[in-house]
Amino acid sequence: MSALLWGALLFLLVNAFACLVRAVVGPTLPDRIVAANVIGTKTVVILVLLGVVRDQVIWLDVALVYGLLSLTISLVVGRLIETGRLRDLEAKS
Amino acid sequence: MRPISLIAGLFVFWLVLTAGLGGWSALLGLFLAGTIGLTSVRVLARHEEPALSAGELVGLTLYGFGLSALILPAAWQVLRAVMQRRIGVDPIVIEHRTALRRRLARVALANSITLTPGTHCVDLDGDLLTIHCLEPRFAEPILEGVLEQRLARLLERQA
Amino acid sequence: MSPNDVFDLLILVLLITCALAIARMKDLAAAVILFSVYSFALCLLWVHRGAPDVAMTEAAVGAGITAVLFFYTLARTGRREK
Amino acid sequence: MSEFLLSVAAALLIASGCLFFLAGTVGLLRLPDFFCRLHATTKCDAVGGVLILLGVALVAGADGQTVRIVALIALIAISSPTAGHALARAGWHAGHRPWTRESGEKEKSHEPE
Amino acid sequence: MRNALALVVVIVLAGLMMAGVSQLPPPGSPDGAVHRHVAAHYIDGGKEAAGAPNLVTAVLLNYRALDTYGEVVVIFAALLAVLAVGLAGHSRGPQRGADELPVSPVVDLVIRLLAPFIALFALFMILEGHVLPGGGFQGGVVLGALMILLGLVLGPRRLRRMLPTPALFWTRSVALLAFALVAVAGLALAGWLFALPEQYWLRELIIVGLELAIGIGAAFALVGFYLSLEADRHR
Repeated sequence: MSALLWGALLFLLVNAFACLVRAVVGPTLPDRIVAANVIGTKTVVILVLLGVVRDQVIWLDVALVYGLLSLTISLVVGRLIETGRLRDLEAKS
Repeated sequence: MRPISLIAGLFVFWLVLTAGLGGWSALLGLFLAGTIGLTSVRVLARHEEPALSAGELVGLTLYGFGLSALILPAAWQVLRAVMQRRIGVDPIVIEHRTALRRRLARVALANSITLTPGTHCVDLDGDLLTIHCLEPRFAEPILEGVLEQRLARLLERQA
Repeated sequence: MSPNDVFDLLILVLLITCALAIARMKDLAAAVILFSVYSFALCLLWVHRGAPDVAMTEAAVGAGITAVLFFYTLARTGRREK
Repeated sequence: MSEFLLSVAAALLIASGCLFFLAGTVGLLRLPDFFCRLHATTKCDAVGGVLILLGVALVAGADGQTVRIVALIALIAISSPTAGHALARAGWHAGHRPWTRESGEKEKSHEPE
Repeated sequence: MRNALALVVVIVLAGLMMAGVSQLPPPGSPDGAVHRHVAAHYIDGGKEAAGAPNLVTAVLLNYRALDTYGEVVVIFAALLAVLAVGLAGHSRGPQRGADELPVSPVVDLVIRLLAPFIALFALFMILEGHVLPGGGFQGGVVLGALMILLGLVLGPRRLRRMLPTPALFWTRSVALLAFALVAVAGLALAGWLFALPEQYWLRELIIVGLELAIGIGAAFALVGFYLSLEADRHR
């Protein structure tokens, strides 16, 4: 079982790496935030897998903090963009 | 949510977090749950709307499971579409007026639309939903209102 | 190589890529986002090295609140590096 | 026997969750514009995350781990579509207009060969 | 040319770092160098000296309490600096008032639903931080993030009414002073800073009090940052 969990873990990490490409390339600010958000979700899952592999219940609290704060970033940045306070440089309009 | 059920929910959450820390901690949790519950009902609740009852919460959870039965096969289609050598998407934006009146029901509808493959809720303004669809055929179930009827049965029974 | 080593290696490569990208980025908002991704990766490394407390601080401060406050600051100043 | 069945179920759940995450990544990289990319990521994150966490909950020890994972599942199931919606709305109000097949072909014909 | 040089330096440093990491003992191995000298003493003596089951908290609140205190003071000073700049500066960007786009109902409802649970989670981290990972500072940060989310939903103006500036100021100051008071009390009673009394319940109470002070101090400092960054728009 542990081999499977490690496999899933490393697979997700490689996936996160691929998502980083989108965060770097852009082209628009929302694109980058989506990429960061995806990486955040993947990290939460990786943390849970790591906690179970190592049999450390308390690590799951770190995952909870993580999920909450990655949600906070998305909501706050979304709000700043939609009210026009953080202008998107590449927006066509 | 009604204060009592909110406090009960908060207390259960505390017990989950502090699993096995003993009696004093549970007592502390009861006190904190009560304080936070009452405060947040005073600060956050909208009094013009009926509160979410415990039965409806269970109903929503079951609705979530029902939704996943709908999502999984359709997610598979999207997965295949993405994996093709040439991506053949033809996105359109549609607008849909929902008949749901409760804010909670509308939000649940918006989030289920977001989770259903091929459709993504872009804006919810009053009863007007703006929906981005990957392909025109994904728009049909929304316009027919399948999910809407389920939610109406669940959350707006008295109406 | 054990899975532990592979994990370390991947995270380190991720960190270095992130750091390089942050340094090269002209768009400050994008740099802030990449910084939060950097913190995500660093937090994974802390947890893996057995320091959940440090990881929690990193997650709360590095990935969460710093990014949010940076964004508010950017909203009040400007987004381009001059 | 039941333990064996349990671990097979967990393995299936985790593997399919990984598949969804892969689809999300591919979609994020390949789809033409921001709104389409959101489609891929929100769904695949929510579905993949919930599947993997369910699989892990099946094999995790009973001492507080499983309940905590259930709390995490609830958090992901609520937060993923909400974040997706918030970002889509932000892009929409910031003036991004969705890519359509016509605009994509127009852009392609403008490109110098 | 300079870029190329920088690249070389970075690659060399990265290589050194990777080589160093590859030489580290496997995580958690008991015969690593870090576990044999000072750490062993902390692990043996930490529990009695600090009375906190979570060793990290023990070190933070006992062996390194002065350090922790310094960190809290630094955050407080940073906040003062931001307040000073924020009051003098003026906002650029579009000035919008009541006709601003309302927050999405989906976001609104989800935050309202999650807020009590986030608050409870933050208090859990603060109050049980000496038993489980987490602690005052992390919990305080989560609490601060929650208040920023509430600012999103209720609007900064209502948040400011709920947390008026003098109240924020006094709470932060009292939190800081309480920390200092514990240090001085230890000095007066037992002869060194941050000494904790012998009685179990008193010790527990003081540790929880310290955590609470750090947490609330951090949370209100963050809210201060947020409100001062939002302030000019609604004047």
